[in-house]
Amino acid sequence: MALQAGEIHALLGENGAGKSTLIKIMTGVVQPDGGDVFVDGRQVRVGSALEAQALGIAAVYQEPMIFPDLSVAENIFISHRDRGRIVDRGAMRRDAEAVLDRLGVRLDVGEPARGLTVAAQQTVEIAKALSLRVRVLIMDEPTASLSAHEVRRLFGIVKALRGEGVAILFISHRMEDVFQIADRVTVLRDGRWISTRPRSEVTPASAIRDMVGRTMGDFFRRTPTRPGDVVLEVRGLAREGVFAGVSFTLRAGEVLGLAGLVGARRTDVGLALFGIAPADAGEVLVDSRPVTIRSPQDALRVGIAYTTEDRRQLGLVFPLSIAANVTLPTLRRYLSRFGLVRRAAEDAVAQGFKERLSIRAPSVRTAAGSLSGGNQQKVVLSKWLNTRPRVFILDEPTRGLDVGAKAEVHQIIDELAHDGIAVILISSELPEVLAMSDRILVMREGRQMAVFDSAEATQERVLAAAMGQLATPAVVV
Amino acid sequence: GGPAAAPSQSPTQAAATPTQAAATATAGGVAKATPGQSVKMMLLPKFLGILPFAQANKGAGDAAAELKNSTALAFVGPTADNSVQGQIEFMTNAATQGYKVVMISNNAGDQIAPAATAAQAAGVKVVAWDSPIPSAKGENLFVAQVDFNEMGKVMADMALSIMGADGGKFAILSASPDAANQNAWIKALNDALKDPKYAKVQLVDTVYGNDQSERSYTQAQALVAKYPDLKVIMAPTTVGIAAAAKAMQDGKMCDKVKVSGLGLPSEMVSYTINGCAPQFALWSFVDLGYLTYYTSYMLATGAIKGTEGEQFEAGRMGTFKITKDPTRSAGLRVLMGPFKIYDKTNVEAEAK
Amino acid sequence: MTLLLRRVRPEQVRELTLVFILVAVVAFFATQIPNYLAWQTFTDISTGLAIIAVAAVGQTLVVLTRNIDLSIGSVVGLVAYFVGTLLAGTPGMPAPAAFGIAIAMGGALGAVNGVIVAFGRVPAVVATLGTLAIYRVALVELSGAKTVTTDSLPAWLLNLPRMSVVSLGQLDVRPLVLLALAVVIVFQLVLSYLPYGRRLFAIGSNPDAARVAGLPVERDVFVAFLLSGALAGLAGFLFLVRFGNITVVAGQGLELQVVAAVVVGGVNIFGGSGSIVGALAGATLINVLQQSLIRWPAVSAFAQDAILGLLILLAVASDKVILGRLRTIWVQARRRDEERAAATAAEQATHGA
Amino acid sequence: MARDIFRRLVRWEGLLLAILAVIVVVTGIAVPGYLNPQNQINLLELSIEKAIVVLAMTFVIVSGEIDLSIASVMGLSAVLVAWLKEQGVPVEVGIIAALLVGALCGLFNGYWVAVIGLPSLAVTLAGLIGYRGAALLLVGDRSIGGFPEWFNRLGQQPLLGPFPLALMVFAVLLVGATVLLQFSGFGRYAYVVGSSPEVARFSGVRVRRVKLAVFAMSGVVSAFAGVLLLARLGAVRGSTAEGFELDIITMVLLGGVSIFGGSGTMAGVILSILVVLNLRNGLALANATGNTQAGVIGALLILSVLVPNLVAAARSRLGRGGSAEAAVIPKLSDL
Ligand SMILES: Nc1ncnc2c1ncn2[C@@H]1O[C@H](COP(=O)(O)OP(=O)(O)OP(=O)(O)O)[C@@H](O)[C@H]1O
Ligand SMILES: Nc1ncnc2c1ncn2[C@@H]1O[C@H](COP(=O)(O)OP(=O)(O)OP(=O)(O)O)[C@@H](O)[C@H]1O
Ligand SMILES: [Mg+2]
Ligand SMILES: [Mg+2]
Repeated sequence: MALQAGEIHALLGENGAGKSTLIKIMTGVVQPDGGDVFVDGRQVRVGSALEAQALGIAAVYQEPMIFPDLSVAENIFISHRDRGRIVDRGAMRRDAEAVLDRLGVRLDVGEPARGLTVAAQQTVEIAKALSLRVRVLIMDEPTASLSAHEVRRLFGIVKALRGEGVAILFISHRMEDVFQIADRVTVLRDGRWISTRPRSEVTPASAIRDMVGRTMGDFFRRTPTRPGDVVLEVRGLAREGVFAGVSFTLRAGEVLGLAGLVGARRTDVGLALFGIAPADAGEVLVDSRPVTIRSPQDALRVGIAYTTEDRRQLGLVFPLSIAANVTLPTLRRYLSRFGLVRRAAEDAVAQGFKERLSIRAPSVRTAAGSLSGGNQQKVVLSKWLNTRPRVFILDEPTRGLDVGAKAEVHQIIDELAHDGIAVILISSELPEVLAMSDRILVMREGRQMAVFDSAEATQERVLAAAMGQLATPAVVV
Repeated sequence: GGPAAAPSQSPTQAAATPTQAAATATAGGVAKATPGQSVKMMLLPKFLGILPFAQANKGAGDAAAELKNSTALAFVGPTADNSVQGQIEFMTNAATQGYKVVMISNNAGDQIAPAATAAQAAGVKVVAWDSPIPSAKGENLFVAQVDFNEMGKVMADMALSIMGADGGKFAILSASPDAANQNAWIKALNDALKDPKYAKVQLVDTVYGNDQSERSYTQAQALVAKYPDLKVIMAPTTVGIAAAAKAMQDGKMCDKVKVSGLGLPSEMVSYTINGCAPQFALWSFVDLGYLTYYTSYMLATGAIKGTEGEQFEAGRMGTFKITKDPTRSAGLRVLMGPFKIYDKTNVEAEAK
Repeated sequence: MTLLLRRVRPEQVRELTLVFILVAVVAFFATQIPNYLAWQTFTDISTGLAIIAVAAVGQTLVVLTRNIDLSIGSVVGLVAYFVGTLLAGTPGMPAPAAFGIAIAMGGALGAVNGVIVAFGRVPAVVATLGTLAIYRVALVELSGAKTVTTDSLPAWLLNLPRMSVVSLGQLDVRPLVLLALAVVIVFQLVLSYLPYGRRLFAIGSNPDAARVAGLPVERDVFVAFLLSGALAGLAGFLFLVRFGNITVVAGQGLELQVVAAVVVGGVNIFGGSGSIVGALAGATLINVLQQSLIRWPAVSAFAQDAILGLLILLAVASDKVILGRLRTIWVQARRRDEERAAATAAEQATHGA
Repeated sequence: MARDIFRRLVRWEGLLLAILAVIVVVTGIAVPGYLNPQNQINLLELSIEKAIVVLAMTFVIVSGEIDLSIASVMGLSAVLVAWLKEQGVPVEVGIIAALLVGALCGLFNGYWVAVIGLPSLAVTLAGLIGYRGAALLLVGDRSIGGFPEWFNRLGQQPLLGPFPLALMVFAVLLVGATVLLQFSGFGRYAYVVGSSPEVARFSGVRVRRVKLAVFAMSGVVSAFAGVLLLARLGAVRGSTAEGFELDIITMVLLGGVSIFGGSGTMAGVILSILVVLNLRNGLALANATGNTQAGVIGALLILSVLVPNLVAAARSRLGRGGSAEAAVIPKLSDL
């Protein structure tokens, strides 16, 4: 595979195809077993991340590699060697703000990175790479956590860099990204090179065929369901300084999409309903009965489940087996009279999910951490499905999943609706929200801007609401 | 009375049957040791690495050479921070290892008693020195450096002589709260102070420095802060007295507060000369080691039985008698004595 | 106000809460202990504190990288003994040489830890628990039961703790205290303003990310251990100066005091956050509590430890509570500030139109 | 990764087993009396209380915390029984009181750690000082002995065959602790909480409760061990069991339990107990001083991790597969 100066090169492949591994080799994080790397025609051995930097290679990794205790500005500049012997905090702040500004992101650069959302972490990572004077920029799914607005800004910068002669390698599972920006497209499958073609010669269908080795249908569509009774009613939900005035009702078998730009506080609404960061005002009714949710245990008791957007930090216990992860919230069910874990029952349940959701893993005793992203996400879904929730809040459930896996998750969501479960789908991928939801609630800066029926929702209207350009903003707070 | 004369035997045979071991009774019922027998003996200090115990080992070594014991003396001990537990372990292992005698400077109080009793049951003689087993359970004999009651009087005397006839306040800086010998001495001091002679000598406080320089130093400082009219700090521990003297010297308080107690001349010489610690006392640890070894050897070879009233000759140190220990409710004692009081006149010679 | 709120965060001034607690503690004991607020008390406490503080600086560097150095107590004892013996043997040795040897020897012992941890990839607890024992054994074997005694030491060394560098009325500032203060300031500056200092935070905060970011993780961790050892060596020198009599137990248990100081001072034991000044504040707090309790006539020698334990706990807990409260106040104030700014901006916009 | 972890565990425990075998064989040949059954019982009996507390400490460390106050709780419980006896309370009642106080001490620690969120190192360091202080408050400079004959006999005489009570108690607790950690729901929670408290919280695990339970258990077990120690020693002082914490933590860590929580097995811990005790005993029988013993154990602690790491590094340099990552305890972040 060759990467030319001044080109944007897209790298495609299924989850686990080896894309991330490939770029880790290129940046010296992982050592190859064989093969060579050439820079400017000279063979090089990238022995460490430091050597990669010296060669002008910078990367944005798929899993944000942030330093939670350092401030945003320090995160951006920690590995810079060109900033003198003494740290000039003032200059660092200004420079950091400038870089983030280019990305169109406003973050408090003095705040420790600890509290950032995954999206914000990702932008910090991108800022870090941009701030280095690079010749090769590698980005592993930089858009996974971004909403349409930020994606546009990012692509603007990427194009500008291309103009400056930087070679850009770009990994994404979003086809529209690829066709919007890539000059050439390379496909990997099972760790093997399959093809490299100019974009003009690639169609989505052909790319997918190369990736999965077979043809696949179109973007998933919901099958119609008949909504049942109201399961969840939320009135004027608020958490001081975070969000306010969130009200909606949700029926059994209905999918409510939560749309908004990054930082619109959709996650916080989910966390409030799940009791992690309880709301301090407003009412929540489940089956028309008011409930107080102050802890995840409370939420589980009334049948609310929540899958986190931060799969890596909060989703799974990586060293534990798939089975142990699946039964974690419901472990009590798998205990014998003496409090011992009934491994057989546990395995059986996990095996059931493994088959139902086609989780690709050697066995249910495999450690969850060793699975690919898509399969990890399926384990997370299994874990919460096993609690048999009435209301299922899915926060960015398809982030980082390949087309196939994504379709499978969409399929699962559809089945959930058919099973009479009320689903709240938080997603930054607008087409996904539009395709999957019965109704769409749009948020902006902690306020509920609008609720659309799927019939009346269009990309433009939702985006307008999310950016506060709706004619009649519902001012709350 | 002395034991009956035994036929002469070769050393190895003697070791095999120590109860019938050769011992030469002499006139007047003073037992004498038969040199040249092989007895496996362990000298077990509180812990290794400090001078007094090394001196005791030297004395024991001298005795071993004199007695021509063909089995080398083992000088083993625990680490300072594992002293109690470690001593119990060594005591327990002694029988397995085939020791005939364990000579222990007991740091474990009565907690060593079960292990010592078990060792005795397995045929090991337990001889305490420096610090006894308070209940005397599991102990054959205690070789006391000095009379513990005497110790109280000596400390009271030193306090009085430093403070002068007007008397005044003094405080004790001890080792740890549960060091058996220190506690016995402090008790003896309290008893001694009841004598009208010491009416003007007032003991105001007892604090603990845990035999650590750091803690002893700060405790001494605190005593001065707590009792502005304090005249003497009495530290019956070699670590404590040196630390206290240094604290007073660093605080430029030597003319106000004097330090006294038990100290090693080599450590105290400069403080004695400059008046920070005009007087202190100690005995010879070399002699203590020597006597302990001699006693233990004779006990193990059957030259003495370790019963009350027995007399024996301990090489260069002369004749000793086994008596009831008047400072404990039970137990037998061999009293070494006496004290040596050090001051300007004699400290330099001793320190060398 | 806006600028202040933007620039200064509660976490950045967290040491102030400890200072506040310290003041409260001192005020309390001042009512309990006669003559407590005397310069003598200050001199007594500050000199003892100097040793702990210097060692705590080194420990902070190591703890920031998500490691720990438990061998400190043994290093202090070993260096104090070794330098003491050296000085006793060669009385003519100049002071700077002795000082330098102490630091070098400590550094060498620290480097051993550093090699084992950074390059040998042995967990720091395991490595330094091991060297804690090994260094102590080395001391016992080396000493052959001889102690370093004051009268074998040169006069300049013995006079050092009595000297006062600055004398303001009754206030004597001892050289040991100044030295410790200098160490604290220098290393606080290193942490705040040198790339190396910032890297220590990064490494402790996320070691994997540090490696991916191309930071020289192994080298930096090694240097942290080396510095910790060197500072422990310096502490050993101070120990020798202060106590003069060095036995095999010298410095035993110091590591626990130092770790306590660091933890109470708000340095995260799992790395990534904390400050030298905080560690100093922690050390001061614990020391003041200890020293005050043994001066408090109302408390017997046997009750002191029970109270000390409780007070340390309360200090740590109040620190946490105060800090949490400050954070809430800060967040609220900042939010109000931003709203006001937004309102002003909106107003200007309408006026402009 | 799963295979890695598995391999790592197998290797770790295998390594300990190999070390143990070497110690037993070498000492057995070189040191007379070592293989003597009574000696084997002695070597266990001499540290049996520590070994018991090691079991509880394993739970604490697996769940990501540390308890430095254990030795002080042991001392306090022993002192309490003695003090109550002095006040005329029967020893049986005193033991129950001591266990209760142990549980309270543990819950007290747990409260500040789990509910208030203070670092366990700071809290239990305060406990280390404070509980010891409480013991001193009760006995001061005295030593209390003179316990009823039955009590002393339980501690000092064999109960069944050559085995004293404490040894049998240990055997039972060992089985119990292994089952609890490795096969029960509670053990699962301990791992999860230690491995990733945030994931646990997001999964509806009552993290606080688990931590409280672990600390309470540590307190009760320590108190119980304190009582056993009292029975074995027959007398108690303010300093009883002082300094045990370091030995106990050493044994847990040598057993392969990560100080950052979430990993380690009871099997490794048991092997580590055996390694340490046999080594100590063998050295002691060979007339090694306490210092030598400490030094050898310190060196063993380091070498047992260092050597496999070096071997792995050398092997990966030779390119014979197996990266340096596969080393026994590989990453800095794992420490
Ligand atoms: N830590 C690990 N241990 C074992 N196998 C791993 C590990 N990380 C990745 N793998 C495996 O290596 C292969 C390549 O993974 P890689 O992360 O490069 O995939 P990817 O193409 O980036 O996938 P995705 O689109 O999900 O990011 C996969 O089969 C994955 O399961
Ligand atoms: N304007 C802001 N200033 C500071 N922090 C913010 C801001 N917006 C968002 N955040 C961070 O994001 C979190 C809330 O965003 P939330 O995750 O609810 O939004 P979201 O719409 O789900 O965004 P995302 O798509 O990034 O998850 C907060 O906890 C905060 O850390
Ligand atoms: Mg990837
Ligand atoms: Mg979100």
